[in-house]
Amino acid sequence: MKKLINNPEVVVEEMLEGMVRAFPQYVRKLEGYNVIVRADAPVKGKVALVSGGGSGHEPSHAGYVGKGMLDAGVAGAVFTSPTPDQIFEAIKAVDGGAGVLLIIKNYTGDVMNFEMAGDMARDEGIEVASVIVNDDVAVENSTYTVGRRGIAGTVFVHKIAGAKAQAGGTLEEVKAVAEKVIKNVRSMGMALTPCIVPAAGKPTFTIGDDEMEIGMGIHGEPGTMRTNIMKADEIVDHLMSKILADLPFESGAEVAVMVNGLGGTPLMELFILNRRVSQILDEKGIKVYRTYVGEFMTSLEMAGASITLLKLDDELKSLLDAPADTPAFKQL
Amino acid sequence: MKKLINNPEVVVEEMLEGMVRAFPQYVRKLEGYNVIVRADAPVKGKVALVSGGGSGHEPSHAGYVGKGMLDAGVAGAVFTSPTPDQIFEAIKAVDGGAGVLLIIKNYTGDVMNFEMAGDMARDEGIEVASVIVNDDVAVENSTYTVGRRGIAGTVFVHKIAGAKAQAGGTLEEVKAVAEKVIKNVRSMGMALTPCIVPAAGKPTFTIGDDEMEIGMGIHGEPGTMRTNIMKADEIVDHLMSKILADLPFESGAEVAVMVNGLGGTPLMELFILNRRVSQILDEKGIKVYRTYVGEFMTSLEMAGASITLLKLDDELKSLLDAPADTPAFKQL
Amino acid sequence: MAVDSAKLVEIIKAISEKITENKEYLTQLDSAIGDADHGINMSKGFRAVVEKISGMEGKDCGTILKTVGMTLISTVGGASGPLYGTAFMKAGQAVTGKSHLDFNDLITLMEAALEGIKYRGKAEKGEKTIVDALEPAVEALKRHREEGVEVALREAVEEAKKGMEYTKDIIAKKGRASYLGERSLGHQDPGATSCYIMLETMAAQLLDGKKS
Amino acid sequence: MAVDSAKLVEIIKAISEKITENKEYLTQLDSAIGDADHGINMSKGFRAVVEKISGMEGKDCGTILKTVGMTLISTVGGASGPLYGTAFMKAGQAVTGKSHLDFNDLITLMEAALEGIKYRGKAEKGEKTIVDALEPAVEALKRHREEGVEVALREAVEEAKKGMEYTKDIIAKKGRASYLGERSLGHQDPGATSCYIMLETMAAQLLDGKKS
Ligand SMILES: Nc1ncnc2c1ncn2[C@@H]1O[C@H](COP(=O)(O)OP(=O)(O)O)[C@@H](O)[C@H]1O
Ligand SMILES: Nc1ncnc2c1ncn2[C@@H]1O[C@H](COP(=O)(O)OP(=O)(O)O)[C@@H](O)[C@H]1O
Ligand SMILES: [Mg+2]
Ligand SMILES: [Mg+2]
Ligand SMILES: [Mg+2]
Ligand SMILES: [Mg+2]
Repeated sequence: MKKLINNPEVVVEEMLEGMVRAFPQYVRKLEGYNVIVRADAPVKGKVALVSGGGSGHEPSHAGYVGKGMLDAGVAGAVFTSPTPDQIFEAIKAVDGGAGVLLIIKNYTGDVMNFEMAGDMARDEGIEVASVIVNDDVAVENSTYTVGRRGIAGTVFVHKIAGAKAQAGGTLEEVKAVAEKVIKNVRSMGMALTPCIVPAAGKPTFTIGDDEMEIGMGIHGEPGTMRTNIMKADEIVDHLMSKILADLPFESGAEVAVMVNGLGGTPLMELFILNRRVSQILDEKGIKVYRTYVGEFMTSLEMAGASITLLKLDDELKSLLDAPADTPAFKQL
Repeated sequence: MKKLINNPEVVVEEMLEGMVRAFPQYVRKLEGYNVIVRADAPVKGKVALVSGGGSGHEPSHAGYVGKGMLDAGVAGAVFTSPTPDQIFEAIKAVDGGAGVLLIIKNYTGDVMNFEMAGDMARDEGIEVASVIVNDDVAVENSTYTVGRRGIAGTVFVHKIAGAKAQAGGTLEEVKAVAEKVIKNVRSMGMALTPCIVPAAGKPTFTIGDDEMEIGMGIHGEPGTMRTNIMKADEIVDHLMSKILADLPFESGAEVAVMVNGLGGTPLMELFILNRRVSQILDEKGIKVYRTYVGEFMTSLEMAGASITLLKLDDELKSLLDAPADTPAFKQL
Repeated sequence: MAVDSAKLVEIIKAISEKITENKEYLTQLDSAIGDADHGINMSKGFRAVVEKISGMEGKDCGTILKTVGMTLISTVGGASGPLYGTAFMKAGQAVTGKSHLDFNDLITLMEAALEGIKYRGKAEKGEKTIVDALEPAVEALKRHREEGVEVALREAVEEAKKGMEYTKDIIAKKGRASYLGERSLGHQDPGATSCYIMLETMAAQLLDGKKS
Repeated sequence: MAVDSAKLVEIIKAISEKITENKEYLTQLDSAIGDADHGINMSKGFRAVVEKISGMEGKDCGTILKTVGMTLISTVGGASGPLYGTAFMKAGQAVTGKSHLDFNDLITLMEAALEGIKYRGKAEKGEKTIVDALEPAVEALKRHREEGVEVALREAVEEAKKGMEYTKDIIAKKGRASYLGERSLGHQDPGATSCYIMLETMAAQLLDGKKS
């Protein structure tokens, strides 16, 4: 296991310390909890946004804590949802009297832990609402299952709901726009290599030198299909066909694009992917309003990428355009 | 070779196309050349900044093209300095009448190609100055050699000289402040894994599962020392001892810190490194003015990191604080 | 059968030991259809539990079980933390104030545990979860109530084992493995396995106790 | 010896072929002390050169050599592009307008090439660069001028080879390998090697020509 760490048992704590030491102008840590909050939390009268999940997806979610996005990011153990008490502390620390929105990725563990925390906060009289992000089209939706996973599309929820809250939206309004994003965002990913959870010390799966995994999640969980490695354009064609068909995204639509690296894939390759994404959208008559290329929702050092499309209307466009100032997401 | 590419021969061209398609509000490409310039180039009356080098260091340098930083980034083949004609085209495209500063990393190839381009531009009556960045303390400085390499510290030159130019500085003033940065910036890096140049198809070096390379460059060139893998804190201790001693950085100084990932190392680990960097600076009585953690000057998918310290004075602080708006470096 | 607080603490410690023994195995099962952490999660949780309940031998059984539940909830995270945590919490609530547990209490608390897991996770039998091991066990306890604790426990463990093995033949409908669809077939569910291990350890402890 | 434009083009094509044959070898040498691209750089450059000079048989030798230089400069990049590019440019300038080259012209253009490389790269002999192969060769050509082209070329190739091999025993002071310090010892310089290959190919072509 080749990692720049000291002790697998405390990677999350040491990471958070390193983060707070890097960005004291943006964030602070709640003493005794793995919770990062805005340096100026609680912001009085503003709806507060709390997200989080397992660690290993950096800069998600603590990297998005700041003006125009989240008020708190709760960091669980690597790839493990945080516990309710941690989330509860976050809620208490950021509630500015206007209520708190929990942005939850759709994993059984995350949903249960966040909902328990929400119940605890409601018991204390804090107004709490929640939304569940499920943008991953790799997973077939069926009434018999728990539905889709939440992956990189979550960052668009943070951005847009964050802008709405910053602009003074009520809890109901912020929740409504978050749900609009969730309804209109679709993602799918793939991986070339596994990653190693520090505490486990070995790869989350094994894969041949000429193979790739399609529909990969962000926790090293197997994808929906394993195939021989394909060219970048073929990979994009496949992912885009699933994504486009799902909403569906149709000619005349305007979208925001996110090409997200999973951790081990260099920016050069992400741009090569975006080239094809953009070509396909051109061919389909779908207009690209904004593009984000980089690492937004990672899976430790896994090589691979995901593509996210968000269908925009005027409200979403103006909220997407709003400035944001956080350690990992800045927009002027 | 597990890469998200189509054809090793055209990775640079496809990457640049993907980049321009992602960020048309920021940049455009010079037809027929691997040169990225500001969308609004040339900016009349502003000193123009041109940098570049081999590709594979993304987001360097084209990612820093935009308001408050570079006017052009010239992309050579992977790890190979661009040719003089490409650089010459960049100079012509961005010259706004106030002269052009070339920011060159100290590699024999880069220096020769940029200087030849500078001569070509001067022949056409364009005022051209240049600075050579050599921040890598891993390499012993000696009058008999070509001196030190330029690595991640180059990004601070882009930021600060870019701010000076944006503020209306003359070519002489912009060059002077770039040289002040160069005089006050020191870096050193290490690597856990090699990377694969697409056209070569195999790793730039071989290294044992329990080994790391210290003083690694950003082109897969061997470092100064190979040792058994160490804990993150020990690695930082070693790099910092070299960096601190070199300038030297002394108690009472104020610094900007950059913890730079080489491409394959996840953000989590970079934060763990920054924790120790910041602790050491605290112990030494050196004040951290700003910290940057992320991927700024990479080496394809190499796992590893570099640490950069820049000693600040009031002028450098105010230029560092100035806003910047580029695809890969934004500051509000 | 009569279990006092000291014995209860002993049983929980035994469960903790067994879970830790099986840490690698549970994690390996989770790596096939999940995210390779179930053993890590569970052993982390029970390490904290053992620390918390050491010295609680004086408390009533309800309090001890609730402490186990709260500790699991606040240390494990993921899916198994809230699920097992809620199970122990509900079990504890079902026997609040009792300094001793008899066989009927055992059935009561096991029913409450099952109910807690189903409430929290909204899973039914046949969805490849903890419920597939736990529900048949609780049903067996009830079915064999009249035959006494020994028979009932042996049957319960037997049924839990069958339920656990049956998870190999079904597609996951809940939890992380559900994202795999058909690819979850052929793999045994980690949660059902940890549940079987816990039940088996408890039974062994109780039956040992009986003979002595 | 009398080389016309057609023969000059032929020689350059032969050099291109040899460089391409040695692409892997040169790259491997560069991987030990550089960035593993010298063979790639050189073969890319000479592929472009061959395309550019095909059909230039009618032009004078100076123009052909300058075209080679310009093409290397504008296609190779890195260190070797400007260095070899400048060498060919200077060589071409030294024989501007000539439709044929005799032995004295050869010496003149080789001197100019060496001067060009030294001007561009600021390296001296003994710094583990191209100069270590080229300078001894040019000196040998001059030293053996009176003995005729055949002897002089054989001596020049011999000296270039020795110079190339000597680069194993010295520490790099210029170029990327200089960053390695002592660790550059024991490795043969890629640029000196490509230079030897080019000289040897040229000599073989000229001596072949002589016999025919
Ligand atoms: N809704 C549910 N009801 C009951 N058990 C569940 C449910 N969802 C998941 N599980 C159980 O949780 C186990 C996984 O636990 P664990 O690996 O610790 O959590 P996570 O999936 O968050 O990583 C699964 O094997 C399954 O038995
Ligand atoms: N200053 C110099 N003078 C002469 N030759 C040099 C100089 N610097 C480098 N070289 C030669 O260039 C060779 C490396 O060329 P190449 O690998 O193509 O370029 P780069 O080092 O930019 O990757 C070295 O082996 C050396 O012989
Ligand atoms: Mg988990
Ligand atoms: Mg090179
Ligand atoms: Mg799991
Ligand atoms: Mg080289």
